[in-house]
Amino acid sequence: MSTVLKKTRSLEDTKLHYCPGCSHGIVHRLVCEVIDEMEMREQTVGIAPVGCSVFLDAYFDFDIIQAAHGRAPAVATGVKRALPENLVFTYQGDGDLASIGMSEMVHAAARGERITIIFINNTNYGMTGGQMAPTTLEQQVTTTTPAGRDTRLAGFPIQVPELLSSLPGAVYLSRVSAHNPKNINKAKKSIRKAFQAQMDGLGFSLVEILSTCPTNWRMNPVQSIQWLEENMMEIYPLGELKSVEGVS
Amino acid sequence: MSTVLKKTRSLEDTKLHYCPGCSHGIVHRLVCEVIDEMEMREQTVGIAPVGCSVFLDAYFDFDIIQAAHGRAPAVATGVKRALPENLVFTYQGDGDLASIGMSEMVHAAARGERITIIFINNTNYGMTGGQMAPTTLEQQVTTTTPAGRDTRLAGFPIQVPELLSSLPGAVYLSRVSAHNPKNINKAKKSIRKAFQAQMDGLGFSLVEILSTCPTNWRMNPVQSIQWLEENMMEIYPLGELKSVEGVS
Amino acid sequence: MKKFGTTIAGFGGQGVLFVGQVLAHAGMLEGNYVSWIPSYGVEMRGGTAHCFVTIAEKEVSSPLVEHPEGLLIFNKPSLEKFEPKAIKDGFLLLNSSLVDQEPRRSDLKIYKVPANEMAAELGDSRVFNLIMLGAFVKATGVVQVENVKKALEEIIPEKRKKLLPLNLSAVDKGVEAI
Amino acid sequence: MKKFGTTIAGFGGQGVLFVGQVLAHAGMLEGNYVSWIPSYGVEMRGGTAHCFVTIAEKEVSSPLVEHPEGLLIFNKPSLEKFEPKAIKDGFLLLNSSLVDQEPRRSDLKIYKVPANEMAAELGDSRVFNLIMLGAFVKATGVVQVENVKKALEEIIPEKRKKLLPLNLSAVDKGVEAI
Amino acid sequence: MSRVLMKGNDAIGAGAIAANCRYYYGYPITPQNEIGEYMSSEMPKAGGVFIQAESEVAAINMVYGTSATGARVMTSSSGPGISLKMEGISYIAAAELPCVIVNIMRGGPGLGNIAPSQSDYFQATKGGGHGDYRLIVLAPSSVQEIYDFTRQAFYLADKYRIPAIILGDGFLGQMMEVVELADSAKDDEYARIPEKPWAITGCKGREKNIVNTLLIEPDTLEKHNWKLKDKYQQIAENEKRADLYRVDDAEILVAAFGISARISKEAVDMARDEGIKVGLIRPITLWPFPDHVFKNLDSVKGILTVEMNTGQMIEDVRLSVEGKIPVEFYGRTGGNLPDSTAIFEEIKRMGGM
Amino acid sequence: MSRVLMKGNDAIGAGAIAANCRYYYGYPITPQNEIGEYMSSEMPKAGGVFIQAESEVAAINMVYGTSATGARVMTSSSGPGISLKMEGISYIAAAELPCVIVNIMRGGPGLGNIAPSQSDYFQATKGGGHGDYRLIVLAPSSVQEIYDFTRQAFYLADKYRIPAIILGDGFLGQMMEVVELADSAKDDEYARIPEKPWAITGCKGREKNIVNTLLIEPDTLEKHNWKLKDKYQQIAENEKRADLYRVDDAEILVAAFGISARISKEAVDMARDEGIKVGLIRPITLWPFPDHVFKNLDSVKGILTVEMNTGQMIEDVRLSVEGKIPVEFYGRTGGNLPDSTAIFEEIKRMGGM
Amino acid sequence: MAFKGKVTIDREKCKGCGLCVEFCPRGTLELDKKINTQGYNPAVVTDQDNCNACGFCFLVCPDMVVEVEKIKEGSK
Amino acid sequence: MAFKGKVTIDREKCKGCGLCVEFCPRGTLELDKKINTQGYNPAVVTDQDNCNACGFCFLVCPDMVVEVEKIKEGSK
Ligand SMILES: Cc1ncc(C[n+]2csc(CCOP(=O)(O)OP(=O)(O)O)c2C)c(N)n1
Ligand SMILES: Cc1ncc(C[n+]2csc(CCOP(=O)(O)OP(=O)(O)O)c2C)c(N)n1
Ligand code: SF4
Ligand code: SF4
Ligand code: SF4
Ligand code: SF4
Ligand code: SF4
Ligand code: SF4
Ligand SMILES: [Mg+2]
Ligand SMILES: [Mg+2]
Repeated sequence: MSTVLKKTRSLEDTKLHYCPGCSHGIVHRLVCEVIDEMEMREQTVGIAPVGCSVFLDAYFDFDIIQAAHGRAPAVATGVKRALPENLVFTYQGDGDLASIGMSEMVHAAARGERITIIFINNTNYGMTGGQMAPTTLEQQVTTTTPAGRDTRLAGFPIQVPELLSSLPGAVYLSRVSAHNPKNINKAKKSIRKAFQAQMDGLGFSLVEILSTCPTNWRMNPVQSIQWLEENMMEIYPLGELKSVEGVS
Repeated sequence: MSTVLKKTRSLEDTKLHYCPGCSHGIVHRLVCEVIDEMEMREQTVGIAPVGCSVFLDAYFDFDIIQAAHGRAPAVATGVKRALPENLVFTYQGDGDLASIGMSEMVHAAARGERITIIFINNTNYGMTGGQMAPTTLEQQVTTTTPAGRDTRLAGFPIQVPELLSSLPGAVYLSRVSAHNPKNINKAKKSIRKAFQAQMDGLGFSLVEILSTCPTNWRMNPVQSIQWLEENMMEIYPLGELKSVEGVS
Repeated sequence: MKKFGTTIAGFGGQGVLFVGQVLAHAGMLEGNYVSWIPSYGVEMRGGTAHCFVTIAEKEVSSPLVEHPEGLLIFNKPSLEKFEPKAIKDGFLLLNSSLVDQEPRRSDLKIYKVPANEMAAELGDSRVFNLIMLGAFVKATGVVQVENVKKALEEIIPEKRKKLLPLNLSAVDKGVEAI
Repeated sequence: MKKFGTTIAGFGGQGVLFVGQVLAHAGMLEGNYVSWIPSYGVEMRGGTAHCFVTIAEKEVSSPLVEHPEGLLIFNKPSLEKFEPKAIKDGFLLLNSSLVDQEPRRSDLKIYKVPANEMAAELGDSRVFNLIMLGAFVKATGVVQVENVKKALEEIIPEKRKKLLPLNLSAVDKGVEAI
Repeated sequence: MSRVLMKGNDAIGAGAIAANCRYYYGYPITPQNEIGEYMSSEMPKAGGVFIQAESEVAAINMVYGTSATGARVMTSSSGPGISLKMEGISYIAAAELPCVIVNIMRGGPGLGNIAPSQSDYFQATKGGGHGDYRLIVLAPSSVQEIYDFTRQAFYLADKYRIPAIILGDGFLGQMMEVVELADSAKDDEYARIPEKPWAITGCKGREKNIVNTLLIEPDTLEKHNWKLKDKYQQIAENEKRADLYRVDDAEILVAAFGISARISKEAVDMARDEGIKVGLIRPITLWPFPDHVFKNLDSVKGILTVEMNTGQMIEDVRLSVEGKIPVEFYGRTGGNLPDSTAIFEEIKRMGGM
Repeated sequence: MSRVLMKGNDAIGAGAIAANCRYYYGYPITPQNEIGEYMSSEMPKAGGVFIQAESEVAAINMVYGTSATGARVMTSSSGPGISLKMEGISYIAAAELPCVIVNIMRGGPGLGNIAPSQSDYFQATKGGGHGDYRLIVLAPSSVQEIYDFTRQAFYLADKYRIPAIILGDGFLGQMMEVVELADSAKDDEYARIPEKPWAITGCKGREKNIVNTLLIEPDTLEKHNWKLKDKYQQIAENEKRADLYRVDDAEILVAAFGISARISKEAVDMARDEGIKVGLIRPITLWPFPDHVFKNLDSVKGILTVEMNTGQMIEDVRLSVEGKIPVEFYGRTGGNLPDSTAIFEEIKRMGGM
Repeated sequence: MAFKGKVTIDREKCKGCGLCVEFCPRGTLELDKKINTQGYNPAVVTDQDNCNACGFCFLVCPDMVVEVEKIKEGSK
Repeated sequence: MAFKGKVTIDREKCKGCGLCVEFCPRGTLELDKKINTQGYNPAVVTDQDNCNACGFCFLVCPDMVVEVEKIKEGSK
């Protein structure tokens, strides 16, 4: 007997457009594996952001809506209210979610909207060429912080689950990482919990995934992994920041 | 010798358009008294919101900019960066600040923008006729929650200072109340602290002021005071939620 | 009557808009075109309120009543504001309980009703506005009194139906006052 | 030469855009109108990159070079994509280190330069692109070699000036290869 | 059919529910607050959803989401709020999603005031958002029409997969008039929701559906743009509407929409009473603009456009007459209404009287 | 003067700094990211402020704030981001605050793509936001003009207290050309910032200043609307600009702006080479539209409007010629450029050849 | 050391909200039966001598129509 | 009980990011010297027999171009 680790049903068999070593692909796989394990493919609606993951519809084999930049949580709200039985999630980058989409995110959480946000924190705007994101680290060089992020002028990194934690509508908030096998496995478990919390009608859930962007970090993929470990983890500690009773 | 309690310099001598018993007038006075005590009238720029307090320019005798609904923190940012030596504050209602203006508020705080937000929480949209605000209490009846706010559909009240507390750029966050003499005096002290934190260059400061809206609460002013005490204070506990070192 | 425009004005909280609605509803019951429009927005806050009601045989063009055939005045500031606008020989009905001032114009058909006192007699000071309406309708004949009553029956929501008799007698009391 | 359009194409990271910029700069130094435009946006991501450079006596109309006079091809996919677009009898310069395929067209003036190997000889594999440029300029005569060098001097930022000699010899090496 | 006295804003809500709209997302703004308030109490009764969105931006994007699922959905706002929806509207138009958007116009620009206005004509008809797109724009001039046009707007939106705008003004929203309600609305043609095989519902038993507006290849996007253009052409052919009043022998025409047209009508009657041959053209669809009714007006010597702005629809009138008839303008702004006497004077002047 | 090879987007930044703009607020969006990136490194060197705003909405409102203080300030974006700024732009226009807004147009509607386009013409010229207002709209067609027009835009914005838009496209933003920089810019007429007694600076030594767009009384707002209209009229009288090329004896005219005009120029030359009497009108100010150059064209038999959209400027051309000359359209969209040969063919066809 | 207070209320601008009446510790104020021109029943001072100049009426008045003159009385 | 693994890498789709190489605990993979048509140096299996079917290469591959067949070996 032999088992095969391979593409799960919900993943399209097509070449990804992401740069070599980019974490997006890994997270795509995790999301689809969870959906298939939950046997939810045919009831799932994914909302794509504007960002490097704008092409979700090409990679996921279930219904997808591409949303305006930052507005995925509002779009998801419109979908979930019309299709309360479906699994509705958004997949958003740090620019999309925490910069332009701040209001839609906070209010979806405040409403306890039964949706899940998969949040890719790669500390910059990948798609547009590596500008500062709200999650850019202090002193990090980006194309719009050429001398490193100066917190006095450009502000401090935003910790998203921490920000949302005071909202009763948010029932599951976690931070995981996609940079090595152990953490990838943990990330998958967390995504499953978040989806389950939604389907159990508990409220809003969000999983932040620390990710690499080798291209704009101007490092190779292996260096990127190290940089993530050495620099991001301190500011973005992993763990389940909030998990109310009933989340399993 | 005799002292006279009367209108302070920065207040215009004109009739206020607010409803009888509305807290806006009290807070106007406190803000002006603090400014005059700090001798900052000629260096102050106030940003008016859209809301019942949209007419600030008629009541305050210093430079005023009227901002688009919810955008006062962004306008204040534009002013403060150009006039770093001036005292720049916004005066915003709960709809303006915590609903449509969520993103501008959070990001001004995240940037540690050296501005102060005076935040009037009266649990509804006063100006437009008493609709639900993000701060409307559970089960509270408003014109858009005619059966009382159902948190499952309309979400939970947002506690603003709590929401912002994880942001390092926010250095002073407090909640006070304008419903009786003792608390009014405390409110004034808190406003002073917030302004001082700004002028000391420490970062972003915000003072939430629990306020009444007798008209839309459909109570008389005295009943309103009681309702505030009995219902709002539990969800919106008073105190200094955050006051970093250096705030005085 | 081809077209009759009424301005109803008073303090916020005096039920000015409601009275206008009853009048318009009565007009509808008589098969006429009607329009009703309130003063809306910030000016409502605490201050004064007014509304315009037009009842006409043809479709009403503008709902604004710039030169009213009839004025239904609940307080002093409203008298000052609207008296000059009435058409020549128009109707003016005053709540003399709150308006101690004399109208300036001599061409108008003027009626004074001490509505607050009369309402007190009915045991509920709030219905003074329907007393005014009853008197106004009687004085102007813009609609039938019966239809005002029918309008009230149709407008007042189920849960407040027990107030209907009081409201109807307020209308009657107004009618009698003319 | 009234107008000479060049398409430069290769993998992202091969310095395609930079080479185009040097060429355009050289054109400017000769007092010509020049335009340079990159492929921009998502397609850059990991995949291929290209840019268009036009050098002309009059103002360039569209910066797009739909039918290039010259092709500067850094890799195989680019050969496939752009070879058909060249004008009749145009120039085609290939990096034979990465393109093992033969061009299909017989009308083109074809030059092959094993640029990667030659760069390795210079001790820095990254300068293969300037070797290509040197060869291209020599082959086409679109600008003077001297002005390519002058362009490099002006473009390379102060803090990387120490790489200038290497870059200049890469150009020379390319020139020699023709 | 039942006849009721109803506020324009309430009639919008009633019309939407009668058209089987079951989702409403909006953010309060005067002079259209009653729409949301009506929906907050009536939607739950109808088994529908009301959300007071956190902003107009969120509201229009919720509309995008719900429309993508195939359900009928509406939002409403006024001036500043409509401006905030521009990006979302461009997306909805691009994705060819049907929905109804209500703009109860108030005075602008900026915060302006809450009095009635018609100064968002350009925004609605020429596309206030980015890119080439069009919206069906219906301009009611009475509370009855507000009710009827709202129902029709849902029908047209679904028919062409396009957002439809109801362009009213503060007075139409605030005033009460008599409305005949379509009691049997549930079964009429406006209430019937067509099949939507493209809808996002979860891919059970079918290939996945995609709603997307990113067309990264210029050729693909160009194709989409021309396809949209064709659709707009088709709508222009089928759906232009205008109301003509006493135009048959007219030598002077007044062109006006919405509440301005009502007032103009009175002026036309006044002028007719004095023997002036004048008529009224009232465009009902502002887009597609009923240019056809401005053709072959051989007896007409002049057109007076009456608007509550500083001159917007006049451009479409001028484009329609192609220089053949002089077009003049009478406008009031800032919340002031045109005055029938003033219009009458203009007509007299143009008639050389 | 120094001649440099420069990207269009960088030239905007350089032009702004040369015009003494010291505040830039923007949010990244392709194809104009280089503007923000340029500003992030150059503004600090010039003692100015760069903020990457959290959104386009925040950016335009920061602009409002800084402009109110009297300083020169700029923002830039493309399609979707510009749509999000509509409310803010309406406020800035209402408050009569000067500023410069750059739109490097990309394919739309919706997310569209990042390729060049001219499909935001209506939005820029007719007012994409609510209320009656106008913006000065400058359409450069080369990197040199981008640099020059940016400087002029600040001058005009201050002169008339009005927002000015630079309407470019993805290619103009991305391409490099030779630019002559005004080295002595600091002292030239474009760099000089006029006195602004209305500015918000703290009321030291004077009465308070107020920046406000709420004019609650209809009469007050109406007065303001007509005042704005007068100002727009004045701008229309003074500032219309167009570039004419070989029009003197022309029987056919091509009308095109921006990059389309460059390509059209090539087609005009091709046609002239074949003896066809054709010329090019290139509007430089899209608002105020240079309608005067379309008057008295007695020898002209037809006009071909060439745009990278499905037909927008053509309306202004048609309004200008008032039916006297037939106006035709050739358009490409979705990021595709007009093709000079195709334009040439159209010209030939119109010339009856 | 105690104070005496002299309280002035702008009758026409007062909105009769009653907050001053509610918070006056000495029962010095009440709402008038007669309305002012705005239609409100304004606050009036009924017992000036009873006022201890605590300033509460000034503090809670949302319309800033109260002035309190604080007059040192000397210790009784 | 141990496993053996059979690892297949889609050479043409691989982007040569090297993550699989980095995380393979058995040194079973390396990047090829020759580029694929995309221009990347793809990962190749150098020592199939050495693979323990841990699946790390599958887990970390962002491009899902790795398949791992897990073959039960029986206890050694
Ligand atoms: C309204 C609007 N503003 C800006 C953009 C441009 N834009 C596209 S993606 C992006 C940022 C993407 O960054 P992030 O969300 O972090 O995703 P990543 O690419 O890093 O995965 C921006 C600013 C846009 N498309 N729409
Ligand atoms: C963009 C926009 N949306 C909506 C409005 C309408 N509006 C005016 S004030 C207001 C809410 C005011 O409530 P709040 O901020 O709580 O202030 P309050 O009146 O209660 O003091 C709203 C929704 C507007 N002016 N602009
Ligand atoms: S730019 Fe960054 S986030 Fe985007 S695909 Fe490349 S590595 Fe991934
Ligand atoms: S509506 Fe409420 S908040 Fe507004 S003035 Fe009246 S009481 Fe105050
Ligand atoms: S000062 Fe104090 S005691 Fe005197 S009237 Fe005011 S509240 Fe009463
Ligand atoms: S608190 Fe002020 S407004 Fe209220 S009753 Fe007293 S004096 Fe009048
Ligand atoms: S399965 Fe494990 S041991 Fe085998 S190649 Fe992959 S990472 Fe290496
Ligand atoms: S992880 Fe995947 S893409 Fe990266 S080198 Fe290995 S097989 Fe190739
Ligand atoms: Mg990112
Ligand atoms: Mg409020």
